[in-house]
Amino acid sequence: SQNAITNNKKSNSDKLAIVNKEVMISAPDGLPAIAISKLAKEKPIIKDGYEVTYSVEATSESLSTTVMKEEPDIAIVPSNMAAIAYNKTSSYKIAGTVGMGSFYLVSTEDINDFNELVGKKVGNTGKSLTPDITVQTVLKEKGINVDDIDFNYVNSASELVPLLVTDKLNTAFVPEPALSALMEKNKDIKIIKSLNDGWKEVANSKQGYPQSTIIIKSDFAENNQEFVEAFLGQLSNSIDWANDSTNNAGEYAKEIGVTTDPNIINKSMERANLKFISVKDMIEDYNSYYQKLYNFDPKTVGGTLPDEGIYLVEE
Amino acid sequence: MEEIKLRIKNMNKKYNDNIIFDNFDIEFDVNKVNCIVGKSGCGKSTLLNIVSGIVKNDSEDFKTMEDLGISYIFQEDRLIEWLNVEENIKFVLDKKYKKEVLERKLQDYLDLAGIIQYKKYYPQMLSGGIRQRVNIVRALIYPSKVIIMDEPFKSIDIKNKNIIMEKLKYILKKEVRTVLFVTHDIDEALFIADKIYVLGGSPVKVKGVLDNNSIDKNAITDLI
Amino acid sequence: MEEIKLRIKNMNKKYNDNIIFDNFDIEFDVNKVNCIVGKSGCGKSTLLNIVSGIVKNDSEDFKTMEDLGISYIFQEDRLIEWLNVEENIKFVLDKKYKKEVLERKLQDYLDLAGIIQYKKYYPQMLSGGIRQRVNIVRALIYPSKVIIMDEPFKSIDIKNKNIIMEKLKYILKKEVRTVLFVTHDIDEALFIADKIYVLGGSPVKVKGVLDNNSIDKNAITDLI
Amino acid sequence: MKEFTLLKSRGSRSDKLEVALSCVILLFLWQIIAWKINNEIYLPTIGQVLSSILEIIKADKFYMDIILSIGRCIFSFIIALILSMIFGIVAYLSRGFRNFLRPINALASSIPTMVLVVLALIWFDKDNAPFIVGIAIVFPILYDSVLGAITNIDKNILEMAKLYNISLRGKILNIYLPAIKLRLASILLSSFSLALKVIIAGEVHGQPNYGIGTRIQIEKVNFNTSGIFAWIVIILIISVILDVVQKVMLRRSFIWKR
Amino acid sequence: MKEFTLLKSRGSRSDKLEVALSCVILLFLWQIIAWKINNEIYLPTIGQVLSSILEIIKADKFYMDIILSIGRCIFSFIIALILSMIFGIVAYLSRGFRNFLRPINALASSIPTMVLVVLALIWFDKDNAPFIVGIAIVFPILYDSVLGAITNIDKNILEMAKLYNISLRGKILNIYLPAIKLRLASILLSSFSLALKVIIAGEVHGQPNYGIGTRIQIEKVNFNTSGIFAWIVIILIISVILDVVQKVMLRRSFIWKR
Ligand SMILES: Nc1ncnc2c1ncn2[C@@H]1O[C@H](COP(=O)(O)OP(=O)(O)OP(=O)(O)O)[C@@H](O)[C@H]1O
Ligand SMILES: Nc1ncnc2c1ncn2[C@@H]1O[C@H](COP(=O)(O)OP(=O)(O)OP(=O)(O)O)[C@@H](O)[C@H]1O
Ligand SMILES: [Mg+2]
Ligand SMILES: [Mg+2]
Repeated sequence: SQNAITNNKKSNSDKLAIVNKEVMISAPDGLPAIAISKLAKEKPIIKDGYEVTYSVEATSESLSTTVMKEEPDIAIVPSNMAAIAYNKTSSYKIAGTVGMGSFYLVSTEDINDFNELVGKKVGNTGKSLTPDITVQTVLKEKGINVDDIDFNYVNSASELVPLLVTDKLNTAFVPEPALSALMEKNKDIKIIKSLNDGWKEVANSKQGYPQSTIIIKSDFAENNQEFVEAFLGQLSNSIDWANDSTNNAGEYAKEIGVTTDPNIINKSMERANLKFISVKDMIEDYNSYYQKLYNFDPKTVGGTLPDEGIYLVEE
Repeated sequence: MEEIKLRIKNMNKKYNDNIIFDNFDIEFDVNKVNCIVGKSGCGKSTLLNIVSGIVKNDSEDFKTMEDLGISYIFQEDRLIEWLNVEENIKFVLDKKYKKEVLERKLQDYLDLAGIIQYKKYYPQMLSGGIRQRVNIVRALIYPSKVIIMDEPFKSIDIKNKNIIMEKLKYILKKEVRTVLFVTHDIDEALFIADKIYVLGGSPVKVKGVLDNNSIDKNAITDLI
Repeated sequence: MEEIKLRIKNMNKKYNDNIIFDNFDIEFDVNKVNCIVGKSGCGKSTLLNIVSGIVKNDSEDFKTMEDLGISYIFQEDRLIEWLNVEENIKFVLDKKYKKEVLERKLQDYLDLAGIIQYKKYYPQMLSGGIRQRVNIVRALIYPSKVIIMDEPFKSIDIKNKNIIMEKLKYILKKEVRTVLFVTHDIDEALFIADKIYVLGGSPVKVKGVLDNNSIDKNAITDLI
Repeated sequence: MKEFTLLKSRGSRSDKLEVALSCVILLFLWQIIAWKINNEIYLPTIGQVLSSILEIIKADKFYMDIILSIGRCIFSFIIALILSMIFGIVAYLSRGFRNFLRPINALASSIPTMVLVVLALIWFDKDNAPFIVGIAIVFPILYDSVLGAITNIDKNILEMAKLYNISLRGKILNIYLPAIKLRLASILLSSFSLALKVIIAGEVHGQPNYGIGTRIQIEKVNFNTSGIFAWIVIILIISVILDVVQKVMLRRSFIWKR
Repeated sequence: MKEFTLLKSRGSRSDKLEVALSCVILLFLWQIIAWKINNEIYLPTIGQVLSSILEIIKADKFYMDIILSIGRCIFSFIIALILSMIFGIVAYLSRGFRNFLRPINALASSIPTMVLVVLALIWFDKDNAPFIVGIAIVFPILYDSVLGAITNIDKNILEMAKLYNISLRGKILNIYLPAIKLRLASILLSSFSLALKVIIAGEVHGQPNYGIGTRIQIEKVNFNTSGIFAWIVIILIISVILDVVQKVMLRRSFIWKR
């Protein structure tokens, strides 16, 4: 290919050096990073001639910043960020889903379903952001008046958990892996419902809602189709491995820079809902997910509904 | 009351290694005007500061006159820049007089000092002599048994000075107060003093005490 | 040079509504000691400040003497608290002298003023008279055509004052400088002045100009 | 009266002109650079930001957000101010108290904001958390200033006050408070801005129902750069308004200055 | 020499005793309350925190984290300090420049920290972001102080300097800088702590490879309250050490004070 030629030219002076094509792959700390932990740790050769760098970004904000600066070639991002990136940079496309919804309604109280939340104080993260929108959508579609629920928001799960541990809150929507940590610290916490299951019911979806999405730079995908295919295959394997070997996932994740305690990670895998689904099987789900986000606040998908061009499918 | 003495004994004071007073003794006449003269830097202000309790002396068993109530005309004027003339004076009076008495007194003294028109001025808007006169009025109006004056009349023209000195004499006759008066102007001293103390040397000692009747200007000048 | 006059014409200055100078005229003798006396608060310091360019006057076409090079003995000592005596003086000299000359001059002047032992003291550690003498030394050592003195000898004892005045006369004979000298002490004025200007009134006017030969103390006192 | 204000220039007509000119130049530069970069993510154009501002202002919650944030800010700033004055004066008067406060103050000024937010969320409730955080961050700076101001009061004046047996109340009213006021005036604006900033940070973490921080977080997470800039402009305008209010209130304090 | 220091009490033996006593009392209170509450998440006991500290210190990255954070902090603080002095002096000398700076300064002091972090991450890279943020937060406070310090210099002294034709350099060295130093001394500690705090906040968001903020975030994510407390204690110790260093450096500056 083109690059190979330039590489050869360069290496005239140093005949032994084989300059590989560099690929940058980013994922945020947390579940998405766990999804790639086997790949990032073992660094298997995906395809000859490619040198892959994995980076774990500590916050989803620093990740989205790098995506917006178009630094990584491949990234795992929150699904709405995929739409924002598509709308704002028009250079990333969705290649597949890495994980479905992993939020759960938990409580120390004796409740069994969403409708019992009415009149209660319920903790949640990120007012008007995707988890909140998902919760509100599910509740609304189930005919629950969300105004009757006293939502208490904090910025992230790391602020929510202490409130639940110290009984400042009894009920909340908590994502994995924070949920496992929470259950370690407060044994009274019970899982009431999975938000993903709730979504399945209200959106008529088989899988639930896509929580994390893998996006690839469109020109990179075009020029390196074989690599991309191989990589997605490996990623799928890596996710399966993480789901199966729950005893090692934590250690692997720790070594690539995931900050969550390895034991907690191991415990969380059961509810983490990590699974790789190719985008062609998810188009409907994305469309309806984006539509619901858009209805709530267009900003959450970058101002406009993304068109079909966002999906990386071969014509 | 006439014969009581204000006795200062065994006073010691040094700054770092600079010994100012070494077992210094002095006696002032109570209810008289005691004038202190001496070379610049010899320790006059320090003496006044120790006597009034502002500066700590190094002796153990030394008693200051703090409790008597002291008015002090400082060598620098020590006015508070953000208070105007009136406030600067009222500031020290803090319920010492009834409101009407205070207003009348204030009026009288400012008038006497010739600065009544500057009542609402802030210190930075005043000339050196006017500031000094505020300093004087503040001390005179403050009810006290002892008035300490450290070069009170500097920067004041001769006419105003004479008026104030006359008034001072008059007040002192009425209100019996003990005065310690430092000056470099021998004429001033001769005019107002009952007794004149000449300080000098290092560490400083009393070089001479002169009664006003028996004083001659040149004698003092020589002593200094 | 002897006959040149420093002419100030049509000077105006008011603070808010308080008119200090209204079309004020005065002439000083160049290279002579011009003494200014007058009531406290009449405007002497303001006159000096305007002449030296520190305070802006309200007239359009008024020229200050700034460019001649001015030494100013301020009424307040204006020492910089965080510089010691030596630094306070050197601070204004900023390359005016070669290093050795400067050191020798500094030594001479401090010695003359009797404050050589305070060379390394910070201002807050000095008595009022010593601070004032630093102020004087700073002005005398600064090379200038005009020396402005606003009550330079206050807080200084008579002996030191006489020494400094003698020296000043001697310097002025050697170094021909124009002196503007404000004082409230008529004796001082008589001792050092070539001419005495009496200011007074409001707005202030020159009430009289007297030649030193023809002066009598009481006459001046009356004029003030 | 020009001669009696803090900075001679304050409030004069040509000043306002110059400030306005500076704003225009900056806006101009901004627009040019934005055009050059031509990437909304790095730097939106003025037009984009203006339309974001309009959008934000039109939202019905806007006034509540603004009022509650400013309210928290003013409230916590005033409490920090009062506390710092009281503590500062007491610390000045009593060496024991000053020493006792030292470790506490060192602690208060070392705890990183986000840690403080989390702890405040745990210890207090989430509506008070931003408020507590605001106090904890601003207090040490004001306290240091107050103590510094009192410590630097001319010793001569204090000796004079002592000699004339001025009551503590008289000293506080006529000496300490004016000296503190004089000193604080110079850092009031910047420490108030700091309080606003910290309150907003607290809101980002604590996510109260109404508050600028809550709204900024939404723009931030959705990577809406022009929305972020719009909020910066709004906060800037608030700061400027509060600054003017402060100056009007302070102007009278400095008539004694020449 | 006791009489010539800034606060008469500084450094005296009984002071140290009192401060130590205060520490002991506070630690004691802490422990009692921790026992009462008996919930590690609210308030860990001293023992728990100590063992967390040991754990943190033993980690091999510890020194790198500390050194890099402090390095960033000192570096950004010094740059902010130098900038504020230069800008403050120039702003004092030139009214035009002062007015020109006003909007910029208002801007710098209004941008909320997290917004600034995000912008810094967009415009610069993540290793420099905390650093930029530190400067942007501390600068306005120092600048205001510097300008306030110069503005409050005794006008008499400045007239004197003008009359004796002192060069600008002479004025800066002998008048402006000492006045600034005197003023800044009182807020140096608290603004330095602020810088440290802000740098850590920047690190939490920007997540450089080494840095205290990076590590605190880990404790936070794992809800390890005793780890968080351990870091607070470590930061506190750092502050105290830096404070002592500063005082030693400053002590010489105030020998002229009585
Ligand atoms: N900044 C100012 N604002 C308002 N009035 C002022 C200001 N400076 C001086 N004055 C007034 O101007 C007048 C003249 O002051 P000036 O200092 O010249 O007096 P002076 O003759 O030097 O008196 P003295 O002998 O007491 O020093 C005074 O009445 C004073 O109150
Ligand atoms: N804080 C201080 N530290 C060191 N030395 C000091 C301090 N205060 C005063 N002195 C020294 O004490 C001596 C006496 O000072 P004092 O002010 O008593 O003199 P004085 O007789 O009042 O002189 P003057 O007539 O000039 O006012 C001076 O030599 C002075 O330098
Ligand atoms: Mg004296
Ligand atoms: Mg005068």
